Amino acid sequence: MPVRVQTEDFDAGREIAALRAGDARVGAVASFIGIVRDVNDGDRVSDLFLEHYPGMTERELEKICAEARTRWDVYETLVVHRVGAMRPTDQIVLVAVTGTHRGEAFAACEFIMDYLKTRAPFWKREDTPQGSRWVEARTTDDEAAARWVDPQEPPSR
Amino acid sequence: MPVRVQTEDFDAGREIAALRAGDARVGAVASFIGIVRDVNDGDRVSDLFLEHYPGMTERELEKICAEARTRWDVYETLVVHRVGAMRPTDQIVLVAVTGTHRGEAFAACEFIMDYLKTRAPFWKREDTPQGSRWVEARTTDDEAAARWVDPQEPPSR
Amino acid sequence: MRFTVLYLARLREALGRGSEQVELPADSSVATLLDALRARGGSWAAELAAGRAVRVAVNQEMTDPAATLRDGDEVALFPPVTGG
Amino acid sequence: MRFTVLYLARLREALGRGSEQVELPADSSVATLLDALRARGGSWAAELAAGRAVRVAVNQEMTDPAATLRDGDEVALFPPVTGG
Repeated sequence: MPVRVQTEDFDAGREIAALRAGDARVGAVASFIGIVRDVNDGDRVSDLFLEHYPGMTERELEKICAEARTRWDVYETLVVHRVGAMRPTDQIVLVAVTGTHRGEAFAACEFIMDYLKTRAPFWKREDTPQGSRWVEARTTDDEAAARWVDPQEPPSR
Repeated sequence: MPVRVQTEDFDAGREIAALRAGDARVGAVASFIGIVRDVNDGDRVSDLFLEHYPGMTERELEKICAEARTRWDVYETLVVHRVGAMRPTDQIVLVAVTGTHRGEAFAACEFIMDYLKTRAPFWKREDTPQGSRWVEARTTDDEAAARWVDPQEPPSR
Repeated sequence: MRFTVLYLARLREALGRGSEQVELPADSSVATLLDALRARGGSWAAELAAGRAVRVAVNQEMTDPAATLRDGDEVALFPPVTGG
Repeated sequence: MRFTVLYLARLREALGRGSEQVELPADSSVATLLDALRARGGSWAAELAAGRAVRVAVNQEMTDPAATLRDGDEVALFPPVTGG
Protein backbone atom coordinates (compact mmCIF):
# COMPACT_ATOMS: atom_id res chain seq x y z
CA MET A 1 0.00 0.00 0.00
CA PRO A 2 2.65 2.55 -0.96
CA VAL A 3 1.73 6.18 -0.37
CA ARG A 4 4.45 8.81 -0.31
CA VAL A 5 4.47 12.57 0.22
CA GLN A 6 7.77 14.16 -0.70
CA THR A 7 9.42 17.36 -1.91
CA GLU A 8 11.60 15.54 -4.47
CA ASP A 9 10.57 14.83 -8.04
CA PHE A 10 9.83 11.23 -9.07
CA ASP A 11 10.65 8.97 -12.03
CA ALA A 12 7.28 7.60 -13.17
CA GLY A 13 8.80 4.79 -15.23
CA ARG A 14 10.88 3.56 -12.31
CA GLU A 15 7.97 3.83 -9.86
CA ILE A 16 5.71 1.78 -12.14
CA ALA A 17 8.42 -0.82 -12.72
CA ALA A 18 8.93 -1.19 -8.96
CA LEU A 19 5.18 -1.42 -8.32
CA ARG A 20 4.74 -4.48 -10.57
CA ALA A 21 8.20 -6.03 -10.02
CA GLY A 22 8.05 -9.77 -9.51
CA ASP A 23 4.29 -10.05 -10.01
CA ALA A 24 3.70 -12.02 -13.22
CA ARG A 25 -0.08 -11.88 -12.67
CA VAL A 26 -0.06 -8.22 -13.70
CA GLY A 27 -1.35 -7.64 -17.23
CA ALA A 28 -2.31 -3.99 -16.91
CA VAL A 29 -0.92 -0.84 -15.32
CA ALA A 30 -3.00 2.31 -15.49
CA SER A 31 -1.31 5.48 -14.34
CA PHE A 32 -1.77 9.20 -14.11
CA ILE A 33 0.68 12.08 -13.77
CA GLY A 34 -0.48 15.53 -12.71
CA ILE A 35 1.67 18.42 -13.88
CA VAL A 36 1.96 22.15 -13.04
CA ARG A 37 0.48 24.18 -15.90
CA ASP A 38 1.71 27.64 -16.83
CA VAL A 39 -1.84 28.97 -17.06
CA ASN A 40 -4.65 28.50 -14.54
CA ASP A 41 -8.01 30.28 -14.61
CA GLY A 42 -6.66 32.52 -17.34
CA ASP A 43 -3.59 33.78 -15.46
CA ARG A 44 0.02 32.88 -16.13
CA VAL A 45 1.52 30.94 -13.27
CA SER A 46 5.24 31.21 -12.61
CA ASP A 47 5.50 29.26 -9.35
CA LEU A 48 3.40 26.92 -7.30
CA PHE A 49 3.64 26.07 -3.63
CA LEU A 50 1.93 22.97 -2.29
CA GLU A 51 1.11 22.80 1.40
CA HIS A 52 -0.29 19.74 3.13
CA TYR A 53 -1.33 18.46 6.56
CA PRO A 54 1.36 15.96 7.51
CA GLY A 55 -0.03 12.80 9.04
CA MET A 56 -3.59 13.32 7.87
CA THR A 57 -2.45 13.42 4.25
CA GLU A 58 -0.91 9.95 4.39
CA ARG A 59 -3.91 8.56 6.28
CA GLU A 60 -6.38 9.94 3.73
CA LEU A 61 -4.35 8.70 0.77
CA GLU A 62 -4.10 5.24 2.31
CA LYS A 63 -7.84 5.17 2.95
CA ILE A 64 -8.57 6.17 -0.65
CA CYS A 65 -6.23 3.48 -2.00
CA ALA A 66 -7.69 0.83 0.31
CA GLU A 67 -11.17 1.76 -0.91
CA ALA A 68 -10.03 1.43 -4.54
CA ARG A 69 -8.57 -2.02 -3.87
CA THR A 70 -11.87 -3.05 -2.29
CA ARG A 71 -14.03 -1.79 -5.14
CA TRP A 72 -11.99 -3.14 -8.05
CA ASP A 73 -10.09 -6.32 -8.76
CA VAL A 74 -6.62 -4.79 -8.71
CA TYR A 75 -3.34 -5.73 -7.01
CA GLU A 76 -1.21 -2.75 -6.08
CA THR A 77 -1.82 0.98 -5.86
CA LEU A 78 0.74 3.76 -5.67
CA VAL A 79 0.41 7.44 -4.88
CA VAL A 80 3.42 9.74 -4.90
CA HIS A 81 2.48 13.37 -4.18
CA ARG A 82 4.93 16.23 -4.05
CA VAL A 83 4.73 19.20 -1.69
CA GLY A 84 6.68 22.45 -1.50
CA ALA A 85 7.85 24.70 -4.32
CA MET A 86 7.23 23.72 -7.95
CA ARG A 87 7.23 25.37 -11.37
CA PRO A 88 5.26 24.92 -14.60
CA THR A 89 6.00 21.55 -16.28
CA ASP A 90 7.01 20.02 -12.92
CA GLN A 91 5.31 16.78 -11.95
CA ILE A 92 2.97 17.04 -8.92
CA VAL A 93 1.43 13.63 -8.46
CA LEU A 94 1.68 10.07 -9.72
CA VAL A 95 -1.05 7.47 -9.29
CA ALA A 96 -0.52 3.94 -10.61
CA VAL A 97 -2.61 0.78 -10.30
CA THR A 98 -1.72 -2.79 -11.32
CA GLY A 99 -4.24 -5.48 -12.17
CA THR A 100 -5.00 -8.36 -14.46
CA HIS A 101 -7.34 -6.47 -16.77
CA ARG A 102 -7.28 -2.89 -18.02
CA GLY A 103 -10.86 -1.87 -17.22
CA GLU A 104 -10.45 -2.40 -13.49
CA ALA A 105 -7.02 -0.76 -13.42
CA PHE A 106 -8.29 2.33 -15.29
CA ALA A 107 -11.32 2.68 -13.02
CA ALA A 108 -9.33 2.32 -9.81
CA CYS A 109 -6.72 4.83 -11.01
CA GLU A 110 -9.31 7.44 -11.98
CA PHE A 111 -11.20 6.87 -8.70
CA ILE A 112 -8.05 7.48 -6.65
CA MET A 113 -7.33 10.73 -8.52
CA ASP A 114 -10.92 11.97 -8.17
CA TYR A 115 -11.00 11.24 -4.44
CA LEU A 116 -7.51 12.61 -3.87
CA LYS A 117 -8.64 15.89 -5.46
CA THR A 118 -11.49 16.34 -2.98
CA ARG A 119 -10.33 14.53 0.19
CA ALA A 120 -6.56 14.63 0.59
CA PRO A 121 -5.44 17.74 2.52
CA PHE A 122 -3.25 19.50 -0.02
CA TRP A 123 -3.51 23.18 -0.90
CA LYS A 124 -2.00 24.98 -3.88
CA ARG A 125 -0.75 28.56 -3.78
CA GLU A 126 0.09 30.15 -7.12
CA ASP A 127 2.35 33.08 -7.92
CA THR A 128 0.97 35.07 -10.87
CA PRO A 129 1.68 38.56 -12.26
CA GLN A 130 -1.32 39.65 -10.13
CA GLY A 131 0.36 38.34 -6.99
CA SER A 132 0.20 35.24 -4.84
CA ARG A 133 -3.13 33.46 -4.39
CA TRP A 134 -4.51 30.26 -2.93
CA VAL A 135 -6.20 28.12 -5.56
CA GLU A 136 -9.95 27.80 -5.06
CA ALA A 137 -11.50 24.34 -5.00
CA ARG A 138 -13.27 23.36 -8.22
CA THR A 139 -16.86 22.24 -8.26
CA THR A 140 -15.92 19.99 -11.21
CA ASP A 141 -13.69 18.07 -8.81
CA ASP A 142 -16.60 17.55 -6.42
CA GLU A 143 -18.69 16.33 -9.34
CA ALA A 144 -15.94 13.97 -10.50
CA ALA A 145 -15.71 12.45 -7.02
CA ALA A 146 -19.49 12.29 -6.58
CA ARG A 147 -19.98 10.02 -9.60
CA TRP A 148 -18.26 7.16 -7.73
CA VAL A 149 -20.55 7.36 -4.71
CA ASP A 150 -23.11 4.92 -6.07
CA PRO A 151 -21.18 2.04 -7.62
CA GLN A 152 -24.32 1.02 -9.55
CA GLU A 153 -24.30 4.34 -11.35
CA PRO A 154 -21.83 4.49 -14.23
CA PRO A 155 -19.65 7.61 -14.33
CA SER A 156 -20.61 10.11 -16.99
CA ARG A 157 -18.01 11.34 -19.38
CA MET B 1 0.69 11.76 -33.79
CA PRO B 2 3.35 9.26 -32.74
CA VAL B 3 2.54 5.61 -33.38
CA ARG B 4 5.33 3.05 -33.28
CA VAL B 5 5.47 -0.70 -33.83
CA GLN B 6 8.78 -2.22 -32.74
CA THR B 7 10.44 -5.37 -31.46
CA GLU B 8 12.43 -3.50 -28.78
CA ASP B 9 11.22 -2.83 -25.27
CA PHE B 10 10.34 0.75 -24.28
CA ASP B 11 10.94 3.02 -21.29
CA ALA B 12 7.49 4.30 -20.31
CA GLY B 13 8.84 7.14 -18.18
CA ARG B 14 11.04 8.43 -20.99
CA GLU B 15 8.26 8.09 -23.57
CA ILE B 16 5.83 10.08 -21.42
CA ALA B 17 8.45 12.74 -20.70
CA ALA B 18 9.14 13.13 -24.43
CA LEU B 19 5.42 13.28 -25.25
CA ARG B 20 4.80 16.31 -23.03
CA ALA B 21 8.22 17.94 -23.40
CA GLY B 22 8.03 21.68 -23.94
CA ASP B 23 4.24 21.87 -23.65
CA ALA B 24 3.44 23.83 -20.46
CA ARG B 25 -0.30 23.61 -21.19
CA VAL B 26 -0.25 19.94 -20.15
CA GLY B 27 -1.71 19.34 -16.70
CA ALA B 28 -2.55 15.66 -17.04
CA VAL B 29 -1.00 12.56 -18.57
CA ALA B 30 -3.02 9.34 -18.50
CA SER B 31 -1.18 6.23 -19.55
CA PHE B 32 -1.54 2.49 -19.82
CA ILE B 33 0.98 -0.32 -20.03
CA GLY B 34 -0.04 -3.80 -21.16
CA ILE B 35 2.13 -6.64 -19.87
CA VAL B 36 2.54 -10.35 -20.70
CA ARG B 37 0.98 -12.43 -17.91
CA ASP B 38 2.25 -15.86 -16.92
CA VAL B 39 -1.29 -17.26 -16.87
CA ASN B 40 -3.99 -16.89 -19.52
CA ASP B 41 -7.30 -18.75 -19.62
CA GLY B 42 -6.01 -20.97 -16.82
CA ASP B 43 -2.83 -22.15 -18.54
CA ARG B 44 0.72 -21.17 -17.70
CA VAL B 45 2.30 -19.16 -20.49
CA SER B 46 6.06 -19.34 -20.96
CA ASP B 47 6.44 -17.41 -24.21
CA LEU B 48 4.39 -15.10 -26.36
CA PHE B 49 4.80 -14.24 -30.02
CA LEU B 50 3.08 -11.18 -31.45
CA GLU B 51 2.44 -11.03 -35.18
CA HIS B 52 1.04 -8.00 -36.99
CA TYR B 53 0.14 -6.73 -40.45
CA PRO B 54 2.82 -4.16 -41.28
CA GLY B 55 1.41 -1.04 -42.86
CA MET B 56 -2.17 -1.65 -41.88
CA THR B 57 -1.22 -1.73 -38.19
CA GLU B 58 0.23 1.77 -38.26
CA ARG B 59 -2.71 3.09 -40.30
CA GLU B 60 -5.25 1.66 -37.87
CA LEU B 61 -3.40 2.94 -34.82
CA GLU B 62 -3.17 6.41 -36.35
CA LYS B 63 -6.88 6.38 -37.17
CA ILE B 64 -7.74 5.37 -33.61
CA CYS B 65 -5.55 8.11 -32.15
CA ALA B 66 -6.95 10.72 -34.53
CA GLU B 67 -10.46 9.71 -33.48
CA ALA B 68 -9.50 10.06 -29.80
CA ARG B 69 -8.10 13.54 -30.38
CA THR B 70 -11.35 14.50 -32.13
CA ARG B 71 -13.62 13.16 -29.39
CA TRP B 72 -11.76 14.57 -26.39
CA ASP B 73 -9.98 17.80 -25.58
CA VAL B 74 -6.47 16.36 -25.45
CA TYR B 75 -3.15 17.39 -27.00
CA GLU B 76 -0.89 14.45 -27.81
CA THR B 77 -1.40 10.72 -28.06
CA LEU B 78 1.23 8.01 -28.12
CA VAL B 79 1.04 4.32 -28.94
CA VAL B 80 4.11 2.09 -28.77
CA HIS B 81 3.30 -1.55 -29.54
CA ARG B 82 5.82 -4.35 -29.52
CA VAL B 83 5.80 -7.33 -31.90
CA GLY B 84 7.84 -10.55 -31.99
CA ALA B 85 8.93 -12.77 -29.11
CA MET B 86 8.11 -11.81 -25.53
CA ARG B 87 7.98 -13.45 -22.12
CA PRO B 88 5.84 -13.05 -18.99
CA THR B 89 6.41 -9.67 -17.25
CA ASP B 90 7.55 -8.11 -20.56
CA GLN B 91 5.82 -4.91 -21.63
CA ILE B 92 3.64 -5.22 -24.76
CA VAL B 93 2.04 -1.85 -25.29
CA LEU B 94 2.14 1.72 -24.03
CA VAL B 95 -0.64 4.24 -24.59
CA ALA B 96 -0.25 7.78 -23.26
CA VAL B 97 -2.40 10.89 -23.66
CA THR B 98 -1.66 14.47 -22.59
CA GLY B 99 -4.28 17.11 -21.88
CA THR B 100 -5.22 19.97 -19.63
CA HIS B 101 -7.64 18.02 -17.45
CA ARG B 102 -7.54 14.45 -16.21
CA GLY B 103 -11.05 13.33 -17.16
CA GLU B 104 -10.48 13.87 -20.88
CA ALA B 105 -7.01 12.31 -20.77
CA PHE B 106 -8.30 9.20 -18.97
CA ALA B 107 -11.20 8.76 -21.37
CA ALA B 108 -9.06 9.16 -24.49
CA CYS B 109 -6.44 6.74 -23.17
CA GLU B 110 -9.02 4.06 -22.34
CA PHE B 111 -10.74 4.59 -25.69
CA ILE B 112 -7.48 4.06 -27.58
CA MET B 113 -6.78 0.83 -25.70
CA ASP B 114 -10.32 -0.49 -26.23
CA TYR B 115 -10.22 0.23 -29.95
CA LEU B 116 -6.69 -1.05 -30.34
CA LYS B 117 -7.81 -4.36 -28.81
CA THR B 118 -10.51 -4.87 -31.45
CA ARG B 119 -9.23 -3.02 -34.54
CA ALA B 120 -5.46 -3.04 -34.74
CA PRO B 121 -4.17 -6.12 -36.62
CA PHE B 122 -2.07 -7.83 -33.96
CA TRP B 123 -2.29 -11.51 -33.10
CA LYS B 124 -0.88 -13.29 -30.05
CA ARG B 125 0.45 -16.84 -30.10
CA GLU B 126 1.16 -18.40 -26.71
CA ASP B 127 3.45 -21.28 -25.80
CA THR B 128 1.97 -23.31 -22.93
CA PRO B 129 2.70 -26.78 -21.51
CA GLN B 130 -0.16 -27.95 -23.78
CA GLY B 131 1.65 -26.59 -26.82
CA SER B 132 1.51 -23.50 -28.97
CA ARG B 133 -1.83 -21.77 -29.61
CA TRP B 134 -3.21 -18.61 -31.13
CA VAL B 135 -5.08 -16.52 -28.57
CA GLU B 136 -8.82 -16.28 -29.27
CA ALA B 137 -10.45 -12.86 -29.39
CA ARG B 138 -12.39 -11.96 -26.26
CA THR B 139 -16.01 -10.90 -26.40
CA THR B 140 -15.25 -8.62 -23.43
CA ASP B 141 -12.96 -6.66 -25.73
CA ASP B 142 -15.76 -6.21 -28.25
CA GLU B 143 -18.02 -5.03 -25.43
CA ALA B 144 -15.39 -2.62 -24.14
CA ALA B 145 -15.02 -1.09 -27.61
CA ALA B 146 -18.77 -1.03 -28.25
CA ARG B 147 -19.46 1.21 -25.24
CA TRP B 148 -17.74 4.12 -27.01
CA VAL B 149 -19.87 3.89 -30.14
CA ASP B 150 -22.58 6.22 -28.89
CA PRO B 151 -20.81 9.17 -27.29
CA GLN B 152 -24.07 10.08 -25.49
CA GLU B 153 -24.02 6.76 -23.67
CA PRO B 154 -21.67 6.69 -20.68
CA PRO B 155 -19.43 3.60 -20.49
CA SER B 156 -20.46 1.06 -17.88
CA ARG B 157 -17.94 -0.15 -15.38
CA MET C 1 -10.69 20.89 28.59
CA ARG C 2 -7.74 21.96 26.49
CA PHE C 3 -6.83 21.04 22.94
CA THR C 4 -4.77 22.12 19.95
CA VAL C 5 -6.26 23.99 17.01
CA LEU C 6 -4.36 24.06 13.70
CA TYR C 7 -5.00 26.61 10.92
CA LEU C 8 -3.85 25.53 7.47
CA ALA C 9 -3.15 27.12 4.08
CA ARG C 10 -5.22 30.25 3.36
CA LEU C 11 -6.77 30.19 6.84
CA ARG C 12 -3.34 30.25 8.51
CA GLU C 13 -2.37 33.31 6.50
CA ALA C 14 -5.71 35.08 6.96
CA LEU C 15 -5.78 34.44 10.72
CA GLY C 16 -2.11 35.13 11.25
CA ARG C 17 -1.32 31.95 13.15
CA GLY C 18 -0.65 28.28 12.49
CA SER C 19 -1.76 26.77 15.78
CA GLU C 20 -2.81 27.56 19.32
CA GLN C 21 -4.05 25.93 22.51
CA VAL C 22 -7.75 26.54 23.20
CA GLU C 23 -9.74 25.94 26.39
CA LEU C 24 -13.45 25.21 26.33
CA PRO C 25 -15.97 23.65 28.77
CA ALA C 26 -16.10 19.85 28.75
CA ASP C 27 -18.27 18.25 26.03
CA SER C 28 -18.00 21.26 23.76
CA SER C 29 -18.60 20.55 20.08
CA VAL C 30 -16.80 21.71 16.96
CA ALA C 31 -19.66 24.20 16.53
CA THR C 32 -18.94 25.63 20.02
CA LEU C 33 -15.29 26.05 19.07
CA LEU C 34 -16.20 27.83 15.83
CA ASP C 35 -18.55 30.17 17.74
CA ALA C 36 -15.79 30.96 20.23
CA LEU C 37 -13.36 31.75 17.43
CA ARG C 38 -15.87 33.91 15.53
CA ALA C 39 -16.50 35.88 18.74
CA ARG C 40 -12.93 37.20 18.41
CA GLY C 41 -14.27 39.40 15.57
CA GLY C 42 -12.17 40.86 12.72
CA SER C 43 -10.70 38.29 10.37
CA TRP C 44 -11.89 35.50 12.69
CA ALA C 45 -15.51 36.46 12.21
CA ALA C 46 -14.97 37.01 8.47
CA GLU C 47 -13.01 33.85 7.67
CA LEU C 48 -15.18 31.52 9.75
CA ALA C 49 -18.52 33.13 8.82
CA ALA C 50 -21.38 30.75 8.16
CA GLY C 51 -21.20 31.16 4.38
CA ARG C 52 -17.46 30.34 4.12
CA ALA C 53 -16.35 26.85 3.19
CA VAL C 54 -14.33 25.70 6.20
CA ARG C 55 -13.40 22.07 6.64
CA VAL C 56 -12.78 20.53 10.07
CA ALA C 57 -10.69 17.50 10.97
CA VAL C 58 -10.43 16.12 14.50
CA ASN C 59 -7.41 13.93 15.15
CA GLN C 60 -6.81 13.93 11.40
CA GLU C 61 -10.25 12.62 10.44
CA MET C 62 -12.73 14.82 8.60
CA THR C 63 -15.71 15.60 10.78
CA ASP C 64 -18.69 17.95 11.04
CA PRO C 65 -19.72 20.74 13.43
CA ALA C 66 -21.83 18.43 15.60
CA ALA C 67 -18.81 16.35 16.65
CA THR C 68 -17.95 16.49 20.37
CA LEU C 69 -14.39 17.48 21.31
CA ARG C 70 -12.23 15.83 23.97
CA ASP C 71 -9.32 16.96 26.05
CA GLY C 72 -6.08 16.68 24.05
CA ASP C 73 -7.75 16.54 20.62
CA GLU C 74 -6.01 17.92 17.54
CA VAL C 75 -8.54 20.06 15.69
CA ALA C 76 -7.61 21.36 12.24
CA LEU C 77 -9.47 24.08 10.31
CA PHE C 78 -8.76 24.51 6.60
CA PRO C 79 -10.26 25.52 3.25
CA PRO C 80 -11.50 22.93 0.72
CA VAL C 81 -8.55 20.95 -0.57
CA THR C 82 -6.89 21.66 -3.93
CA GLY C 83 -4.19 19.02 -4.35
CA GLY C 84 -3.21 16.82 -7.26
CA MET D 1 -8.09 -9.39 -62.93
CA ARG D 2 -5.23 -10.39 -60.68
CA PHE D 3 -4.51 -9.44 -57.10
CA THR D 4 -2.57 -10.48 -54.00
CA VAL D 5 -4.16 -12.38 -51.13
CA LEU D 6 -2.42 -12.40 -47.73
CA TYR D 7 -3.13 -14.95 -44.98
CA LEU D 8 -2.17 -13.84 -41.49
CA ALA D 9 -1.58 -15.44 -38.08
CA ARG D 10 -3.62 -18.62 -37.45
CA LEU D 11 -5.00 -18.57 -41.01
CA ARG D 12 -1.51 -18.57 -42.51
CA GLU D 13 -0.57 -21.61 -40.45
CA ALA D 14 -3.83 -23.47 -41.07
CA LEU D 15 -3.74 -22.81 -44.84
CA GLY D 16 -0.03 -23.44 -45.19
CA ARG D 17 0.78 -20.24 -47.05
CA GLY D 18 1.32 -16.55 -46.35
CA SER D 19 0.35 -15.07 -49.69
CA GLU D 20 -0.51 -15.87 -53.28
CA GLN D 21 -1.63 -14.28 -56.52
CA VAL D 22 -5.27 -14.96 -57.39
CA GLU D 23 -7.11 -14.43 -60.70
CA LEU D 24 -10.85 -13.76 -60.81
CA PRO D 25 -13.26 -12.25 -63.36
CA ALA D 26 -13.51 -8.45 -63.38
CA ASP D 27 -15.86 -6.90 -60.77
CA SER D 28 -15.62 -9.91 -58.46
CA SER D 29 -16.42 -9.21 -54.83
CA VAL D 30 -14.75 -10.33 -51.59
CA ALA D 31 -17.56 -12.90 -51.32
CA THR D 32 -16.64 -14.29 -54.75
CA LEU D 33 -13.02 -14.64 -53.64
CA LEU D 34 -14.06 -16.44 -50.44
CA ASP D 35 -16.25 -18.83 -52.46
CA ALA D 36 -13.36 -19.56 -54.81
CA LEU D 37 -11.04 -20.28 -51.90
CA ARG D 38 -13.59 -22.52 -50.12
CA ALA D 39 -14.01 -24.49 -53.36
CA ARG D 40 -10.45 -25.73 -52.86
CA GLY D 41 -11.85 -27.99 -50.11
CA GLY D 42 -9.88 -29.39 -47.15
CA SER D 43 -8.57 -26.79 -44.72
CA TRP D 44 -9.71 -24.02 -47.11
CA ALA D 45 -13.33 -25.07 -46.78
CA ALA D 46 -12.96 -25.60 -43.03
CA GLU D 47 -11.12 -22.40 -42.13
CA LEU D 48 -13.24 -20.12 -44.31
CA ALA D 49 -16.58 -21.81 -43.54
CA ALA D 50 -19.53 -19.46 -43.03
CA GLY D 51 -19.52 -19.89 -39.24
CA ARG D 52 -15.83 -19.01 -38.82
CA ALA D 53 -14.84 -15.49 -37.84
CA VAL D 54 -12.69 -14.29 -40.72
CA ARG D 55 -11.83 -10.63 -41.13
CA VAL D 56 -11.08 -9.07 -44.51
CA ALA D 57 -9.02 -5.99 -45.32
CA VAL D 58 -8.63 -4.61 -48.83
CA ASN D 59 -5.65 -2.34 -49.34
CA GLN D 60 -5.23 -2.32 -45.56
CA GLU D 61 -8.74 -1.10 -44.79
CA MET D 62 -11.25 -3.35 -43.06
CA THR D 63 -14.10 -4.21 -45.39
CA ASP D 64 -17.01 -6.63 -45.78
CA PRO D 65 -17.85 -9.44 -48.23
CA ALA D 66 -19.90 -7.17 -50.51
CA ALA D 67 -16.88 -5.03 -51.41
CA THR D 68 -15.83 -5.14 -55.06
CA LEU D 69 -12.21 -6.04 -55.83
CA ARG D 70 -9.99 -4.35 -58.39
CA ASP D 71 -6.95 -5.41 -60.32
CA GLY D 72 -3.83 -5.09 -58.16
CA ASP D 73 -5.65 -4.97 -54.82
CA GLU D 74 -4.03 -6.29 -51.66
CA VAL D 75 -6.59 -8.51 -49.92
CA ALA D 76 -5.80 -9.77 -46.42
CA LEU D 77 -7.68 -12.53 -44.60
CA PHE D 78 -7.13 -12.96 -40.87
CA PRO D 79 -8.78 -14.01 -37.58
CA PRO D 80 -10.20 -11.45 -35.14
CA VAL D 81 -7.36 -9.39 -33.70
CA THR D 82 -5.85 -10.06 -30.26
CA GLY D 83 -3.23 -7.37 -29.69
CA GLY D 84 -2.44 -5.16 -26.71
